[in-house]
Amino acid sequence: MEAINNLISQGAVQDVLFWVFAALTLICAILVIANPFSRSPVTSAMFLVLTIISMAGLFVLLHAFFLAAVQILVYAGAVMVLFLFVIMLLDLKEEQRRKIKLFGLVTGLIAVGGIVSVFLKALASAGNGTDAPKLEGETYALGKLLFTQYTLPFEIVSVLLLVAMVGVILLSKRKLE
Amino acid sequence: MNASLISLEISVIGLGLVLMLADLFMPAERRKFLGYAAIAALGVLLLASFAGCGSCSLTGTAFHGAFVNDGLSLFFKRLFIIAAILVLFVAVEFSDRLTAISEYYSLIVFALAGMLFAASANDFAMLFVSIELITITFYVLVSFQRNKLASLEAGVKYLILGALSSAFMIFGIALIWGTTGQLNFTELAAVASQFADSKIFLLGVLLVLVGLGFKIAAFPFQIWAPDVYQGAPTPTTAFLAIGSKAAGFVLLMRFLFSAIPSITHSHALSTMLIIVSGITILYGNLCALPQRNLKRLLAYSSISHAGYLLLGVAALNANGQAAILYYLAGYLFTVLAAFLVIALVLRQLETEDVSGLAGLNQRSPLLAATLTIAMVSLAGIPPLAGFFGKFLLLKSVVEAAQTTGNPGYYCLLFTALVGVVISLYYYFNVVRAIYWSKEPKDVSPIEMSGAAKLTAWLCIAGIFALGLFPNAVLNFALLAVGGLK
Amino acid sequence: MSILTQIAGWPLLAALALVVVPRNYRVVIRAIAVLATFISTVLAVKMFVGYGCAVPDAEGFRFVQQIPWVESLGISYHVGVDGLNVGLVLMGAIVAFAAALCSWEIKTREKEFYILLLVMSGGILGAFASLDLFFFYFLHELALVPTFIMIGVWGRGERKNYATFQITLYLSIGALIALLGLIALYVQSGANTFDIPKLVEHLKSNPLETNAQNFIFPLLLFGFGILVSLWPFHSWAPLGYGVAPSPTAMLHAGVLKKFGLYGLIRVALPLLPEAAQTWANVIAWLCVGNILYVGWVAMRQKDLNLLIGNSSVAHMGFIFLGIASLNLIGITGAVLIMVAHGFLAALTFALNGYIYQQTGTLKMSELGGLCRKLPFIGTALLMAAMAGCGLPGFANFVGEATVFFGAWTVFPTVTVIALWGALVIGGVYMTRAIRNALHGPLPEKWSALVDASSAWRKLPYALLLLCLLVFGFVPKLLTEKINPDAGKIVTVVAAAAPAEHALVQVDVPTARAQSSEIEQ
Amino acid sequence: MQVGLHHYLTVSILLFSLGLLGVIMRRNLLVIYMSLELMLNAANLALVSFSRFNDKLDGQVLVFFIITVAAAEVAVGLALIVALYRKRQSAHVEDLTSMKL
Amino acid sequence: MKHELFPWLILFLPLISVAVITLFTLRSKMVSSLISIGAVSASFILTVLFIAANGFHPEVPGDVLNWNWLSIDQLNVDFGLKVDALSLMMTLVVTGVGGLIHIYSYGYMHDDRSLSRFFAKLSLFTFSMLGIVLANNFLMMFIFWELVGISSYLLIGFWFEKPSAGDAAKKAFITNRLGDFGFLFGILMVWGLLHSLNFSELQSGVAAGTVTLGASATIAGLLIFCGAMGKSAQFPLHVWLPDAMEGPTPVSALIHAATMVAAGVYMLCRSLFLFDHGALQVIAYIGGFTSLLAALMAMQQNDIKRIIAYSTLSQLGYMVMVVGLNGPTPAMFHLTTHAFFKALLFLSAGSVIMGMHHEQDIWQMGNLRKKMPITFWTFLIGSLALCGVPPFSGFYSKDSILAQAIDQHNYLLFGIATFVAALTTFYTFRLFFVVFLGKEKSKAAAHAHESPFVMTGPLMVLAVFSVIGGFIGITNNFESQFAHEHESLTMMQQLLEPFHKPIPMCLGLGAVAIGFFAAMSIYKDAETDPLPARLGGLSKAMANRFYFDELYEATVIRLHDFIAAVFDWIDRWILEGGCIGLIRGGTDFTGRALRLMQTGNLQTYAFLFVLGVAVLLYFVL
Repeated sequence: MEAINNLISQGAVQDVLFWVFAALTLICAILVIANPFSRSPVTSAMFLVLTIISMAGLFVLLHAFFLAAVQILVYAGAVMVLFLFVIMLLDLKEEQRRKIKLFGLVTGLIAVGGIVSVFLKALASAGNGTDAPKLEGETYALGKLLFTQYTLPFEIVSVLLLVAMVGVILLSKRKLE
Repeated sequence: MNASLISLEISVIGLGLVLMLADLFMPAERRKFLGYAAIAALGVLLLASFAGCGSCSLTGTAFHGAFVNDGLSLFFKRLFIIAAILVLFVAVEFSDRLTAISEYYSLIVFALAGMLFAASANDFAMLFVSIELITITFYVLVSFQRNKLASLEAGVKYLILGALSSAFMIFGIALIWGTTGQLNFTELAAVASQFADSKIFLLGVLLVLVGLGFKIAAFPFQIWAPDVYQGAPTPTTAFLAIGSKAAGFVLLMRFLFSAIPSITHSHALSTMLIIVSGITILYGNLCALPQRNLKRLLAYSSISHAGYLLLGVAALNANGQAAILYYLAGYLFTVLAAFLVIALVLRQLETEDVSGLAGLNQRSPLLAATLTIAMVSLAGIPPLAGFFGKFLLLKSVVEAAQTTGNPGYYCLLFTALVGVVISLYYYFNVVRAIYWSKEPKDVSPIEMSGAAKLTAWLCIAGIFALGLFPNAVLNFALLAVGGLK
Repeated sequence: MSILTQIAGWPLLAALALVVVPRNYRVVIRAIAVLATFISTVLAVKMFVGYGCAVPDAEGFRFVQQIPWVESLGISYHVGVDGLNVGLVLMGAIVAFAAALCSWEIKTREKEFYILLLVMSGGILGAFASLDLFFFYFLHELALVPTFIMIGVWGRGERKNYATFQITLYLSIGALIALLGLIALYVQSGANTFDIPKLVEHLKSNPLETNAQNFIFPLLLFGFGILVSLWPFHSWAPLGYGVAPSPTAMLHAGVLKKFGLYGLIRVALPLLPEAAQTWANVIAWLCVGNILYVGWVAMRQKDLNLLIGNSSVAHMGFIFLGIASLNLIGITGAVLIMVAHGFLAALTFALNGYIYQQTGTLKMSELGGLCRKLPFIGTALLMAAMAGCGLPGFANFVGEATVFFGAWTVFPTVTVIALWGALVIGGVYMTRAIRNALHGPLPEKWSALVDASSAWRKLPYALLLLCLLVFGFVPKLLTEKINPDAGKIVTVVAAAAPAEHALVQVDVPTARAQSSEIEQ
Repeated sequence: MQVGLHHYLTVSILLFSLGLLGVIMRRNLLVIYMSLELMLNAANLALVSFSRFNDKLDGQVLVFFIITVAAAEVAVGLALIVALYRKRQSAHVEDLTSMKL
Repeated sequence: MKHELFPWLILFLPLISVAVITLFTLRSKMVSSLISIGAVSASFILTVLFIAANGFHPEVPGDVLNWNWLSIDQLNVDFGLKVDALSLMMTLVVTGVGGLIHIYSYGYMHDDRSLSRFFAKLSLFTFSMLGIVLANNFLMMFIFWELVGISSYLLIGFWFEKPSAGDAAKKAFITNRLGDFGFLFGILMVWGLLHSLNFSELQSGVAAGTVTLGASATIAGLLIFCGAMGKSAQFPLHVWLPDAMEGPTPVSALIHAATMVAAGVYMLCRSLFLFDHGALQVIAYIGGFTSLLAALMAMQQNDIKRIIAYSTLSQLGYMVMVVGLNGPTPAMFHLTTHAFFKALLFLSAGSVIMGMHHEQDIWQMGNLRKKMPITFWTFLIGSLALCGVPPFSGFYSKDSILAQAIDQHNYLLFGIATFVAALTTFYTFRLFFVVFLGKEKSKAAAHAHESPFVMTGPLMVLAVFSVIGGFIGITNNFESQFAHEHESLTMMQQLLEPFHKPIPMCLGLGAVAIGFFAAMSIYKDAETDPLPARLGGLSKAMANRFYFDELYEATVIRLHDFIAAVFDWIDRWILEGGCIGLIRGGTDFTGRALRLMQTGNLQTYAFLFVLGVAVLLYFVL
């Protein structure tokens, strides 16, 4: 028990958990975009849910508990349900395996690879990045910040949601007058 | 906290809500006239802003520095309001092709609110949310003609690419904030120079520029513009061409010259700006050359104009920034004049081919003159607004060339000239189509409502005024960019 | 209001007035256009005659008017004339009047045509009268754009589109390069003013660095050069004039084209004197291309308009040569030719237009013997052709001879080549043209041609011929005015002469003496 | 090895690039849209980890905004896709090429 | 000085008549011709009055009524007249002979519908010619020089509907222009070195040694001579003169015999002070060669006017030669007498042509002595004068030329000149025999008729001067101009002047005799020309003018045309087609190619977007 506590305090468990969640996130993400077994959007959506949940795990590891909750509630809960609804609504058949254009694939990989390599190089050049984590995710502090310094963006987002709402109604109503 | 600074924005949002509510109480056939109410309200706001009454034209910062009201934001806010007014005029003319017209008006007003916030945004959170407000509103506005496949297709294209650019931008913001720990532009400016060597920071800057480049349709992020311009309802296209672009520019200028001026003036970034500007000009003009679809032509021309505007950014001096402002003001009237004509003329036509303009000078001399003046101004010919704007932009680049001695500026100047020459060709093709087509199919006169006539005259007056009496606007623009570095 | 504002303003006002005239009131439209240009002409003559009596301002300009326009950039509406442009304004007004008179040959969309013609005339006159770099350019552009439209719409022949394309391309590029040069000049001077006299004063005391001068000068040289069809950027000119409706060709070839040359003299030389010294050689040798090369090309032409167009390009060479000589005689000569060639080009294109209007062709193989059926037009064309190959009695000769004398001291070789071009090559192609078009037997099909019969029809040609003769007989009318002001420019240029340009320096004391004499 | 900022960022970058790959490789609009969500999430992850290691909360506020905006965007986007599907009976990008050149 | 306005009136009266005719009286042939004739006659009378009042040496030798025409820096050009013996004599010739030709023209051209135009041009020519004569500086002279060129062009091409006339006019103009090129070149050179154009200033300067042409003197001289070469049709620019006979005959008489072609000689005499020994040598040899060449060509021509034209060439060669031998007086003397007799010959030929109803081939004529007695006599007088038979005027002037050659010890040129004298007699009498004697060779000849008095009158006047021109004091005036010391000779002394130098006289007369007898033996009764059979190829070469036209055609003209073609090609295909076409095509192509990016496919768009980001990142980082 003490050993476990030790491990926890030294962060070993977190480290292990990090690796687990990170691997889970990435693997699920890969399965979202390229599932060798199914090309159905439903599968993609399901794996996206998994990705999001594992990310929530990462958030927890980063002590962002509130955001982890939001992540699961909003993303995995609301957004993904929306996705699934739409998929079902559209009654999408499994996507036909159209011929993958090799040229497109290769150039796409090169482009993305290029971007990733630039990102990673930039990251590598930025020192070792082994500072100890400091911040404790306090929901209270977060809320205070949100409603003091960031009131205005917050309000704008509310307008944005209104607009989105109107937009969705306009776009999906069967008949408009 | 100086919350009264945002009274203009609040009024605009309120207006949007009122419009939406009024819809409920208006009979369907009268709803189109809600547009005039919106115009009137915006007109009042504009006057208030000019008259300085209330707190519409106060300067200062609010919300912990996230919101700033200065000359620059004031200039752009007025520009946006004028744009919205004119777009609303066009929208009223276009109303017979739109269902749910009052929602359309209110969405325009909400987009305007987003733009107003963008004009005042002074931190990344504001930048992000205001851009998103504009963008998401535009998703809806673009795909508003639900019964038209092109409109929906344009909407989807704008949606996917817009989201993609948002993703890049937000990642960039994350990196910038991660390295510097600052979200506020003013505070960032104080520390930015320390991070000049940080690759992550530079990466973040570039990714933010990707997002902004998308908004202004600069190469290589211009790819969406033609399809979206073509598919969207004409008033939306007009608002995209001026409002969205101008919002992109005000944010770009804030970001480059207020948040990270020390980085902007570095060699790598300034060279990039030069190259992007040059290629954008060339790309837009070259692609427009064989184009026959009028809206698509204007899309390409809009890309090239983004390039010209970037000249002022690339020049990295106050005159260049002022020139951008001036140019946008001229561009506002010009583009709206063009889209007004398109909205009115191509009403019956399925295609938007240039040939649809045949015989326009007989069908409606005023519209013919309006479009001609718009094209001539876009081509940059005196005595219209476009000429003086281009003159100012070129002048600023020459200044930059002579103060820095960077040979890239000379190449850029040359490129800009080549672009202008190419553009003459397709603009005059349009003019030729108006006056000198072989046999016009349709010679029925075009009825213009009084409001449409008023709009046309307003645009013409604006184009001429900016070309002939540039003094006041130019001084204002110079004053407005005083805070930028 | 200065008389210059009126001269340029009447056509523009008339253009505005025409907008509201219904298009089927053809006589009214035509009358307004003719009347407006006529008023301009009368005013211009009045100004020319009253030039000597008018009181010059501190910088030596007369009939000055200045209204600030954009203070922050130092742009103001500033018009005025001195010896260099007084002749050009007069010439421009007369040619505009003649062009308006000749426009009867336009039968379609007359309203638009006259509006464009008037805008063009007003723009040209304004550009020449302008003493502010910005307006100078601005008004030129204002005149240039109608040219494109007129050629594109009312042009003739199957190469119309191509020619319009080419002329638009070339002239816009030229104008833009020149604009770049002007902006660079403005920026580099640091005087924060577009006012030419002020810039001259400013740069006299703080001349630009040699590097800057040597960078800006070519911009102006080639920008303006393209506008003037400097070899090898000339190919637009014959082609464009070949298809242009004759009033447009008259105004463009006659007047608007001189803008570039005037710009070089007015702006490039006094403001960039050192670079002018350096680049004079280049100009001199490029003008060989104009005179010799284009002259030879003209010899091959089968179409009368193309031939005249090429000869017009060749004539530009003499003006460039005069400018390149950088001495009082040469520059005076250059200005003289500018005025003379304005009348001449207008005359030839007007006559070609008449013939084309009558015959529907200008292919010399199809013409012939026209002197018989068209004695007036034929004689006028013959005289114009002769003026074109430098016959004394016409103003062109005076200018060309003066240029030769001026250039001889500086560029003897080029002068000899130019002599050859003027006397021999010019003679060859002009006599060929006369032989093929006017002499020889009259083909059957032209037996129904009608000569210009009424006084109205004859007036433009007679007027232009008269001007050519007057200035040919009494060149002093112009030279007396040009001399002092050209002297100022020469003095400025010579003062900046590097030591190795000894040849140019020879003229310095005399030029100074001349100008001081006149000042007394 | 202690797990630090770089590890999180690496994950974030990889996630971002996977999203990117999805956007340019997949042809189903919905899947493309999901890939975009992946990219946004990558940004969120970066922000949260920066927030943790820089000892500043602003990043988390930003994440909050991003999630909200993303939700709104998804709503509008899906509505749009649905509308399009009704019109075109397809959610496939290759069927959306009525406007080109 | 008295009558100082006279020279101005003399000069401008013809111009005024041009203006009046073109502006007002084109419709009326009668009025126009009267105005023109009146103007030139008035000029003549004024000249005579002026001379009567002031003598040949006005007290002020300088320039009359100088009006500053152009003054820029060191370029000062006055419109001023130089009135001295040289110019006054020349004015007399121009207005006198010219007046007679004007009158003659009225008869000759009576039926032409463009008579007014003809007289206008004739007056214009007179004005220009007087301008050359009276000009007091080089540029003025050049101006009138050019004007003479253009009026000659107009007159040669008077019957412009005839293609040959148009071509001849063109040729004359361009050939003259070649000479003018050299002339102006030379003027520039002189001005560049001496900074003056005024004859008096230059002459006094050169004489005083204050200014000098230095090393460039020969070149400058020769360049100025180029002008004379063109106007006076000296080899190698002689080709235009024979073709110029396409013009009406009075024109040939006026321009191509009496006045215009003499302008070159006059100009040489006027600017003689500029020439150094080297230049003069060249001039002399060119003159000599021209006279020989032209005489040879004349031998085998069959066109009556062309024969006279070649003889003109030959005589001009004489004059130029003797100027080159530093003998301006003999040159001007010959010029004057030549003006009389050559105008006489041309006008007589014109009378013949008119009598023959515009037939010009001498082998279609014959036995005209009976039909046209007056013309016969005047032509005979002209021929004798031309050949230099004493006491006709030509004898004296030709003799003075031969004597000058001897004086200068240039025996080669003397030999040539003597030989040419023989040739001259030969071809002159060939012409005379074939045309006026023998049998009628065609019906036209049988029906020929004498011309009206308006034509024969001037013939008779000219005939008188051709006879007496040698001893009425013409040389005196020129002597006084050119020689520093001279004595005025009485008429008797003048009559006997040649006998002071018997060698040239005897040799000259011998040559004439040989030529005459040769012509008589061959052509007395010839029906066709027997000479081609005897001379073979040489005859053909002579008849074809030694193929100079063909040579020029093959070289100069071809070369110009070739260069023009090349440049035209470059202009059309490289500058216009190549550069512009390439730019245009390239732009258009690039536009179309770039547009292909817009596939409409969202996936491509996304890919391009990402690619753009990648490139951007790589570029900056």
